[in-house]
Amino acid sequence: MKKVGVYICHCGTNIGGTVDCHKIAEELSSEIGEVAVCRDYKYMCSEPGQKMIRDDIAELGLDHVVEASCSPKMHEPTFRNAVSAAGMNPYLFEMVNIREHCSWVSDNPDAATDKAKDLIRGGIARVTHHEPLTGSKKSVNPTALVVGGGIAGITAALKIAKAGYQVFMVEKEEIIGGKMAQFDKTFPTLDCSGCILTPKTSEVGRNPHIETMTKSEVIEVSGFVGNFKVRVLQRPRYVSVEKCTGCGDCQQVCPINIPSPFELGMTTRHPISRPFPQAIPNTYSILRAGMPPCQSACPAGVNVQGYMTLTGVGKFDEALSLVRERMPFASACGRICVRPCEDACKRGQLDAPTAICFTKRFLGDHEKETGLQPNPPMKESREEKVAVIGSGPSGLSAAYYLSIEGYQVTVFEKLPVAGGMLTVGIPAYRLPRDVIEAEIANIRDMGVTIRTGITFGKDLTFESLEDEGFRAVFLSTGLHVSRKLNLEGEDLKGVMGGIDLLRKVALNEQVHVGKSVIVIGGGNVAVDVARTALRLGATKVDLLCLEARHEMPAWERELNEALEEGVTIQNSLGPKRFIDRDGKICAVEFKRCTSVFDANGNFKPTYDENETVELQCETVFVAIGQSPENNFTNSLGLETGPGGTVSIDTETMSTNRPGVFAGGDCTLGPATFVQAVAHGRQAALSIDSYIKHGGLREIRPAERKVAPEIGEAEKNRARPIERSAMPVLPPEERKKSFEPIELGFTAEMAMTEGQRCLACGMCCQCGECVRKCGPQAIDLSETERIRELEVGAIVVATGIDIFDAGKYPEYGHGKYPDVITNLQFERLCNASGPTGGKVVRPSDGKVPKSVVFIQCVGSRDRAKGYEYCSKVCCMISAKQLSIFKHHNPDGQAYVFYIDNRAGGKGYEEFLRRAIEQEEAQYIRGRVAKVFEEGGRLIVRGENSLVGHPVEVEADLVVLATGLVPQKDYMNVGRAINLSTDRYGFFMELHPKLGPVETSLAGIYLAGGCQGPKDIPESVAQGGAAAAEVLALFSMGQVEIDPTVANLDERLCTGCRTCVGMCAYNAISFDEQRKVASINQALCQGCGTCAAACPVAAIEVQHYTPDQIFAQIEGILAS
Amino acid sequence: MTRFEPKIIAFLCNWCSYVAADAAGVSRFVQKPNVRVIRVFCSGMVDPSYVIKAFASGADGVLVAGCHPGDCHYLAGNIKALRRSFLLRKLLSELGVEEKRFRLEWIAASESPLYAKLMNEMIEDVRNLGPCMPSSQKPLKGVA
Amino acid sequence: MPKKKLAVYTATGCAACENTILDIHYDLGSLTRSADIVFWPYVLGSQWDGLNEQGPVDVCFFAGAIRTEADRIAAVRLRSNSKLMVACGACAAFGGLPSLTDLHPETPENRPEHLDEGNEFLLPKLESRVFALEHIVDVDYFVPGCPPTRDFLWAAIQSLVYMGDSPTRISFTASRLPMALAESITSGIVPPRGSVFAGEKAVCASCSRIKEEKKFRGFYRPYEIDPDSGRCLLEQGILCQGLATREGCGGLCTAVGAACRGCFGKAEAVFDPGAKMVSAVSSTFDSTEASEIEGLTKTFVDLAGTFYRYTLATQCALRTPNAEEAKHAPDNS
Amino acid sequence: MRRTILEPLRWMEELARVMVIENGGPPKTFLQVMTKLNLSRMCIGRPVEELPRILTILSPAHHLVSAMALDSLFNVTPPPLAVNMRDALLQTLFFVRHMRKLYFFLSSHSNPFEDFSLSQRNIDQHSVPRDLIDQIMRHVALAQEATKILGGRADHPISAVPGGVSRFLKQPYYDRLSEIGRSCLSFSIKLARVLADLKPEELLYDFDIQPILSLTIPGNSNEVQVSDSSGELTCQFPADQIFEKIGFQKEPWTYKPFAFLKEKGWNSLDSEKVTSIYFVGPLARLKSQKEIGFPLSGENWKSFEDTFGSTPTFGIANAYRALQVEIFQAAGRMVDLYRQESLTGPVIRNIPTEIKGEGFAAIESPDGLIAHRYKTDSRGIVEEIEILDSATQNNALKCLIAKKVVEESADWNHDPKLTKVRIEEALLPF
Repeated sequence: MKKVGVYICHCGTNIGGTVDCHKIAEELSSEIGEVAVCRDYKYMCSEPGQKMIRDDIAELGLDHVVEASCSPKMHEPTFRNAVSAAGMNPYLFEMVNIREHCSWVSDNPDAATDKAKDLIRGGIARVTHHEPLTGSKKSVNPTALVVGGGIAGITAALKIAKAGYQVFMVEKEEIIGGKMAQFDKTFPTLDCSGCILTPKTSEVGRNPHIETMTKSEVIEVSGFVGNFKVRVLQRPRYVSVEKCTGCGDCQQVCPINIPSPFELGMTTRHPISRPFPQAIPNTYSILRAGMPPCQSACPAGVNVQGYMTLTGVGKFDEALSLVRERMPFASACGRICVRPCEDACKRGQLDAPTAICFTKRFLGDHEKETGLQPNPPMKESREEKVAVIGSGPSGLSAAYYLSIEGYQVTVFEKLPVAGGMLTVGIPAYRLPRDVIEAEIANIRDMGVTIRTGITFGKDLTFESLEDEGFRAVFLSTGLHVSRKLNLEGEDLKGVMGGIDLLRKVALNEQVHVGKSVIVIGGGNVAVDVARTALRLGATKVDLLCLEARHEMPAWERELNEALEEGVTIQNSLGPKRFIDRDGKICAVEFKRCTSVFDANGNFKPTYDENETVELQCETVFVAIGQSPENNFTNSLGLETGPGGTVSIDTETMSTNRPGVFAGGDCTLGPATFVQAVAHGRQAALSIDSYIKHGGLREIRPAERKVAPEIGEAEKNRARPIERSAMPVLPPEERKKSFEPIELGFTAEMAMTEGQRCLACGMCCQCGECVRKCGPQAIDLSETERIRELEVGAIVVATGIDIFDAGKYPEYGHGKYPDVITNLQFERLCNASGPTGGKVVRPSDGKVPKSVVFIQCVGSRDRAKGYEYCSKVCCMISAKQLSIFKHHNPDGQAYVFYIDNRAGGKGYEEFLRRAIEQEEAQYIRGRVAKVFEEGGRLIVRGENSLVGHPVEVEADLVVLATGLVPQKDYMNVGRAINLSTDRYGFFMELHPKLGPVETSLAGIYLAGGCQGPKDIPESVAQGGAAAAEVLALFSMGQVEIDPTVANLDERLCTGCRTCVGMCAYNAISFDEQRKVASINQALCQGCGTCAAACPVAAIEVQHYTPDQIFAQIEGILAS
Repeated sequence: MTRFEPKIIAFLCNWCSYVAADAAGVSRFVQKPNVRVIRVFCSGMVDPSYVIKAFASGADGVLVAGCHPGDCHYLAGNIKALRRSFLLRKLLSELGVEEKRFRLEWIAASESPLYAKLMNEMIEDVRNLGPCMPSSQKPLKGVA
Repeated sequence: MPKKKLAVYTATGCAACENTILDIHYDLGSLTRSADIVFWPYVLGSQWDGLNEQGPVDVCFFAGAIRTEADRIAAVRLRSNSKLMVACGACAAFGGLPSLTDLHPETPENRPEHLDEGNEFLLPKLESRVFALEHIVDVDYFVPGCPPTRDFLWAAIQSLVYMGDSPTRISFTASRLPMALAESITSGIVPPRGSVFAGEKAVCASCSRIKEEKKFRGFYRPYEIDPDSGRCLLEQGILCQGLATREGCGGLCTAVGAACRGCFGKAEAVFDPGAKMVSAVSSTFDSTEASEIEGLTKTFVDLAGTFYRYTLATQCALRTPNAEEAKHAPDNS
Repeated sequence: MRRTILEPLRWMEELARVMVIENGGPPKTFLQVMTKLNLSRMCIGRPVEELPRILTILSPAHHLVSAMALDSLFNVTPPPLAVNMRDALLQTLFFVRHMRKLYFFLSSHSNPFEDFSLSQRNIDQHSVPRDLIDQIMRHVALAQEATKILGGRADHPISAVPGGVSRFLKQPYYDRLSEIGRSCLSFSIKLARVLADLKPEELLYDFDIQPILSLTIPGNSNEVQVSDSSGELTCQFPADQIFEKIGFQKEPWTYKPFAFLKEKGWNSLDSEKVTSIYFVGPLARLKSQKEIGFPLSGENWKSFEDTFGSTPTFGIANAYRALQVEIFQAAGRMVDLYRQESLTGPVIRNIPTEIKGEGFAAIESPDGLIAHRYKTDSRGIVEEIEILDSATQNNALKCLIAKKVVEESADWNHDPKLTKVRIEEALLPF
C-alpha cells in the first residue's frame, strides 16, 4: 500500500479559525489506510513546517505528500521544492486549497470542515495515482528573430547581436526606424529624434550579426522554444541593396508621383525613392502595389499602366515599345480590341475608365506618321528554323516574338494575303487595310518570311517541315468555315455563309448582294456582315437572331452603329425553312424562339413552332459561327477537343505531338484578337524554351494583383479630367463606303488620357529608371519570395499605429487641410519634412498664429471602442506647442484636454514649462466640433472647469491622435500564434511579472505591439526582451514541462480526431504507422486532445483520467 | 428533516476561473459550502467522461468554467468545451440528468463576484431539483 | 491430455451466438476433436440434472442477458459447475440489446399483469432490470460482439479449450489479437483473467475506409445520404461509433456501408463510451458559435440508444446497476 | 397434483419447456416460453432506420421485412438491384434455415459432434449416412458465406437500408456466389434423393393433428390467404390489415402470446375443436400452393403427392418434407439471383425524401409469414411498433403438438425423455 503524508495548514487563523484542522487530521489518519501520517500545523509554509515534511519523507519513507493549505497558485512551488529537497519527485506531491476555496468563503465552521475534509480526501485519492515525472531537454538554436524594426526591435536586435548571436530582423516597410523615424523632437529633452535614432539604425546596418529583411513579413512560425522554424515573405525592393549607390538619378526620370506615406500625404514622392536621406537601408526602393487591374485583365498582359503613364508625359516612343513587349499590333489592337482592360480600369468606378484602347491606337498611328518602329531589341540571331502555319494574329505574334528571340521564322499562309481574320474577317471600315499591312510589314522587316498561298496538309506536312529542318511548328490555322444551319434549302442560290462574304469582299472577289438582305445570327460577324451588305448596295438589311436583344453576343457599340446605319434587328426568331422561287431564294420562314439557354446556361434553344414569320429577301447570309475545316484537323493526327478544336496544354501551348504547338481560334473556338495574340506570344516563349531546354515549363510566380475596388488613396490621386471622346464619321457618310469610321485621337487627347490614369499599381514598370540607372541596380522582374529561417527565440516588436482621425468626422480631418494629426505636425517641424522644417499651414503655406491641440482623439473614449489612455499624447502636445512657440514666439497655442498625464521622469516639469513659459492655454474639456467660418477654423468645445461653452479661432488644428494596434495585428498574431487583448495588443504572460514574455516560451514582446508606450519604455522593453533571449541562449538547453500529452500507440486507432484539436500543431499523423504522433516539445498541456480522443489513448501527464477520477471519488466518498 | 445539501463538482480552468475562485476567497465572497473545486489546465481538458464520472459518483451538479471565448490561454480550448457541452447535456438529459445540473460558464480571472454569484445560484438550482440519482430506476424523460 | 468438458448456454437473447458456434463447427468439420461438449441444451437438449453427473465443466460459454430468474439460476448453476466462465456475445458481456428496454420512459413492469394468476406454472419472474452476466456471477473472459465473430469465438475456444493444442489455426485472428492473447493461443498459457477476446484498439484501426482530419458541418441520419464507398462514414456525417468501440470485427459493418453501433463494447481505456463519443464528435464541430453548435447538436437523435446500444447495462456509467441491485433476485411475493 | 417438467427443449430459440400437470384425469400439457425480449420497449424512442439492425435478433429475415417496412415508411422504392440482392439474401436464409433444421433432425439420431457418444441418451438408433450430415454441414457453411456476402454479416445482416441496400458487391463476390449457388443446388437434388430413401416418416414419431388453418401470402401478391386443412381458401384480406385481423391471447403460464384470427374469436386451447388458431411456415405454404415453380421441386412435389395426397395432410413428416421442397426452391432461386446481371445496376438505393410516419411490410420468411408495422413522429423516431413473428403465430400449434405427444405417449411418464425427444422432433420443422 502507498504511504501518503498529509499536512494540514492552519495558516494562522486564516484556515484554522474556520476549519477544524486537527479534527480532520485525526479522522483522516484513521479512516484512510493509505495515510501514513497526517499532521496539522500553524504555518506549513514556514521553515519548521517544511522541515516537518522533509523529515517525515526521510523517516517514514513516504511515497506521496498532500498539502492542504492555500491556493496552489501561491505555494505549490514552495512545497514542490520542499519535497524535492527530501529526494521525492515533485510531481508526487498534491496541493489542496482549503483557504481561498473553503475557509475564507464559508461562514459555517462545521460545513467548512466537512468541505475541507472532502477536498483533502480528494487530494489523497488523487495523489496515490501520481507518477514521478521529469521534463525532457532540448538544445537551443542561438539565433534570434526580431519582428519589427522600430526602436524597440532595434534595441533588442543590437543587444542580442552585441552578445555575439546572429539576429534576423524582419521589417514590413522599406526602411527600419519605425514611427520614431517620423518624429522631429522627443520629449522631455527636445533632442532631435533623427539624431538619436539614425546612429542606431546605421549600427544595425553595419552590424555583421544582423541581417535585415525589409519589405518582409513573418507568415508562419512553427516549432518550439529554442527551435522555431519561421517562414518570411519577402516582397521585392526591385533595387539591389548591394548595387544601388544612392545617386538618385532614377527618381529624376520617374513619371509617377504619389502621396508619400512617410510624409503622411503632405507631399508626394516617386515610386522609386527613399523616405529620407539617412534611411537604412540607405538605398532606393520601388513602391509597387501589385499588378494593376488593367494589366491583369488583358489576356496578353500588356503593361497598360506603363504605356498610359508614358503617353501622359509625352514619351510616345517609349510607350509604344512597352506595348510591343506583349502586343505586336498596337495600331490594329487599338481599333478592334474588346478592351477588357477598360472594363477593369478603376477609374471607371469614379467617372469613366481611361480610354486605353484609343490611346494605344494613337500610339500606333503616331508610329505610322513618324515612321519609327520601336520594337523590343532583337536578340542575337540563331540558326534554328521555326515554322508558323497560318498568318492570323496568333501566328504573326508568334513569328514576331520568335524573331525577337533570334529564330529563323517562316509563316505559311493558305490565302493569297497574310493577316488571317484581321485581313479577311474584319471589314475595312473597322480596320483599314493599310494599318494591317503596315504592321505586317514591320514583322517582315524583322526578318520573318511570309509565304502565302501554301496549304498545310497539301503542300506541306509535319514530316516535310521536319525534313526541311524546322525545329518547331506553331499551328494557328484559325476558323474559316462558316457554320451551317443544316436546314433544307441552305444550298440555294442566294444563301451564303457570313464569313464567306467578308472574305470575298476582303479579297476583292465578285459578290452579288441583292437589295433586300437577311442576315441570320446575333454575333459580331453577323453585324459586320449586315453592315458590309449595306455598303455593297443593299437597301434593306434585316438581322435576325435567336437571342433576345440583351442576350445578343455582339457588342453593344457595334449594334448601335449598325442601327444608326439603318440595319433592322429582329430578336427571338429562328429560321424554319428557306423558301425558293425558281431555285433561288426568295424568302425565309422564321419561328419564334421561346428560350435560348437552359437552366444551366447551355445553348439549348426551344421554339414555338406555331408562331411563324415569313420575310422576303434576295440574299441570305448565315452568320451563326465558324468552325475549323473538319477534315483538316482530323488529318493532322493531333488530339482534338469539342468542336474539332486542337487540344493543347494551356500553359505551354504544346500539342500531343512533340515540337508542335498550337494556338488561336483553332484551339479556342471563336475567341478574341487579344487572346490570339496572347497565345502567339506564349507559344513563342514555349518554343524558345523547347528548343533551348527541351520544353521544360518555366515556373514564374504571378505577381500579386491590386485589389479590384477603388480605394481612398486612389480616389485622391485622380486628376479631374474627363474622358476624351473618339471623333467618328456621321452614319450617313460612313455607310456609303468602307472608309474607317473612327478618326483617331490627337496627341493632346492621348496625353490627357494618360494623365487620367490613377496609377493603381504605383510603380508602372515603364522602365525609365532601369534605362537611367548607371550601376544596373534595378530589376523590375523581381518577385516575392519566401525564406525559411531557423531561430531559437523570437522578439515581436511590430509596433503601433496611429488612430485614424477620420473616425471623428466632427473634427474635420481630411475635410479641412489645416486640421492635421500630431504625427503630421511632427513632419511639418522636421527639417527633412515637406516644408523643410517650417511650421506652416498646409493649405496656404502661411505661418499659423493660433494653433489648437485637441487631446484624446481615439483615446479614453468608450464610445469609439478605445477605452485606454494612449499615454504619450499629453506629452507630445506639450512638446509640439513648445516647438511651435520656438518657431513662432508670437503664436498662441491652445490645448483642449481631459486630464494631463505626465507620469515620467521630467515629464511633469516639461508640461509645466509648456503651460508657464510657452503660455499655452490649457482648456479642460472635450471639443464638440471643428468648423470653418470666414476662412478660419473654429474649434468649439466646453470648458468644463467653468462649465461654459468656448470657441477658439485657429489657423491650425492638431489632433492628438491616440495609439492603436497595427492594422495587421490579426495576421501577425495568427502567424506567430500570439493571443491579443480586445483591442488587438498582444498579450504578455503576466501584466506585472511577465511583461515581455508571452504564453509561448521563447517568444517575447517589446514596444507598442503590447500596448501604448513612449520611446524610453519601448527601449527598456526591447532591452528586457533581449535579456530574456540572451538568458535562453546562455542556458543552451530548455526543459520541456513534463505535464504534456502522452500517446499510447497501442491504443491509438488513427482516427485523426486529435490532429485538428491542437492549437500548437503538436500532433501530426504518422501515415506509415497509421497512428497519431505528439511532439511533446510543442505541447502546452492543455489536454483538449486527450478529452477528444475517442479511445482515451492520449493522457496529459499529471492530469490523467485515473487521477481525476480518483479525485472525484475521493471528494464524493463521504 | 435535514435540508438536502447538494454536492457540486466544479472543474475550473487554471488560468481564469480558478483565479476567479481564488480571488473570490481573497475578497471573502461568502459561498455556500456545496461546491468542490477540481483544478484543470483548461476547460477544453474536461473530458465529458469526467462529468459523467462525477454524476455517477454521486455529484448532484457539475460546473465547468473556463476563460471567455477569445481569451483562452490555449487559444481555443474553451471553444472545444463549448462544442462538447451541448451534446453532453443532451446525452445527460437522455440518461435522466436534468439540464440544469450541468453548466458551462465563462468566468474571467477578474470576475470573482460573478464566480460567487454563479456558485450560489447553481447550488439553489440543484437543491430545487433534489438529489441526482440517474442510475436508479426512476422514470426517464423521452429519449429523442 | 484428457479431453476438456465444455458447456454452452444461452439465457435471454437470440440464437445467434450459438449459431456462430455451430458455424465454426460447420466450417471446421467438427468442433470437438479435443473437447466434449457435455452441456448444450440448444443442440443436445442437455438436462440440468445431467450437468451434475458430468462433473465439473472446464469452460462454459454463456450467452444471453440475465432477464429472468431462470437466467440467474442458470448462470449461478453453470458458474458453480465450471472452472472458466466466458461471457459470450454482447448480451452476456454487456447486457446487449435486451438491456435497451431499461432506457424506456415507462416504469418497467416487473410482471405482466396477465401472468399474476399463473403462479402454479412456475413461470420464472422477470428481474428488476436486465443484467449482464458479470453482475450476477464472476466472469473470467469475454467474447464480445452481436453475435461474436467466429474468428474471435474460435480464438477463445482455441485459447481456453484447446490450450495450445488446437486442431487448426486461424491466422487472421492471431494477428489481430492483443499480444497476451495471441501468445496464450499458440503456447497454451491461460490468458489473464478478465481478458476480452477482441482487439485492443478501436474499430477505426481495422476499418478500411479512408480517414482524414475531421470537421463537421452537418450530420445525417443513415437513411438520408448514400455515403461514398471508400471514405470514413463519420467524416461524411453519419454517426459511427467505430471511434470508441473495441475492434475485432475487422470493420464488418463499415465495410458494408453501415455505421458501427458498438457491439464489441467500449475500447479498452474508455471509461464511458457515450461520453467519449460525445467528446470526439462534438470536439470537431466546425463552428465556434454557440448557436451554430446548438443547431448541429439538434441534428442528433437518441444519443443514449445509439451510444449504449449494446452496452447500457455495463458501460453506461450513469445506468449501471450497483452491486446491491444485482445481488437481489426478484421478489417472489 | 403432480408437475412434470421437460426442459430444456432442444432447438427452441427461446427458452422453453413443457410442463405436464396431472391432477387426476388426463394430464394437462403446457408449452411454456420462459422469457420475453419486450421488443417494443427496445425499439420505442429509437430512430426508425435502426430497427432493421435491432429486430434482426428475432431472425435474419426480420432484418429484411424491417427494411421493407422502412421503404413504405419513407415512401421509397428500392432499385431492382437492391430488390434482387435482398431476395437473394432471403432465399439464402431459407436454405440455411431449413438445412440447419434437417441437420438437427438427422443428427439427432447420431452424433452431431463426432466424438461425443450418444449412448447415454436413450433414443432409437437409426442409421443416417455419416457423410450426408457432413455434407449438410458443409453446405450450411457455404450458404452462410453467401449470407455474409449479401447481408454483410451472417447471423445479424445489416445490408438492407431504407430504399435499397447499403453497398455494391465487389467483383470477386459474384464468382464466389455463383459457385455457392451451383453447389447448393446440386446438393439439394442429391439430398432429395437420399431423403426419399430414408423416409422421414420412418425416422420419427409421426401423428396427425386436428384440422388447423394456415396463413400465407402466396407468391408476390399482397393478400393474406387463410386456408383450411383441406387447402381450401376460407378467407383473404390485404396484407396491411393483418394487425387488425389477428388478435393475441395471453395466457398466464407463458410469456409468449397466442396469435388467432380475431373474427373467429379465441377458443381455449383445451377445447376440442379450435377454429381460430392457425399456423404459418413451410407446410402452410405448401398446402396453399397449387403449383411449384421450380421443376425439380415439382418432381419432388409429385412424389409428395404420391405419398400424401394432393393437399398434404398435416403431419410432422410432411412438415419435414415441406422443408425439403423449399430447400429446392430456394436453391433454384439462389442460382437464378446469384448471377452478376441480377446483382448489378446503376444504383443501390434511392434516398428517401419524406417520412410518412407509418410503415408496414409482410413477407414469407423461412419460418413463415412475418409482418412489421411502425409508427413514428415527424423526425422518424419510433412511437409505436407491432411485430408479428412466426413463433407467436405457431405458438398455439406448438402447444397442441406438445399436448398431442404427451397424450399419445400413454406411458410418457415412464420414459419422459423419449416424450421430450418426440416433442422436440415434432416442433423442429415449425
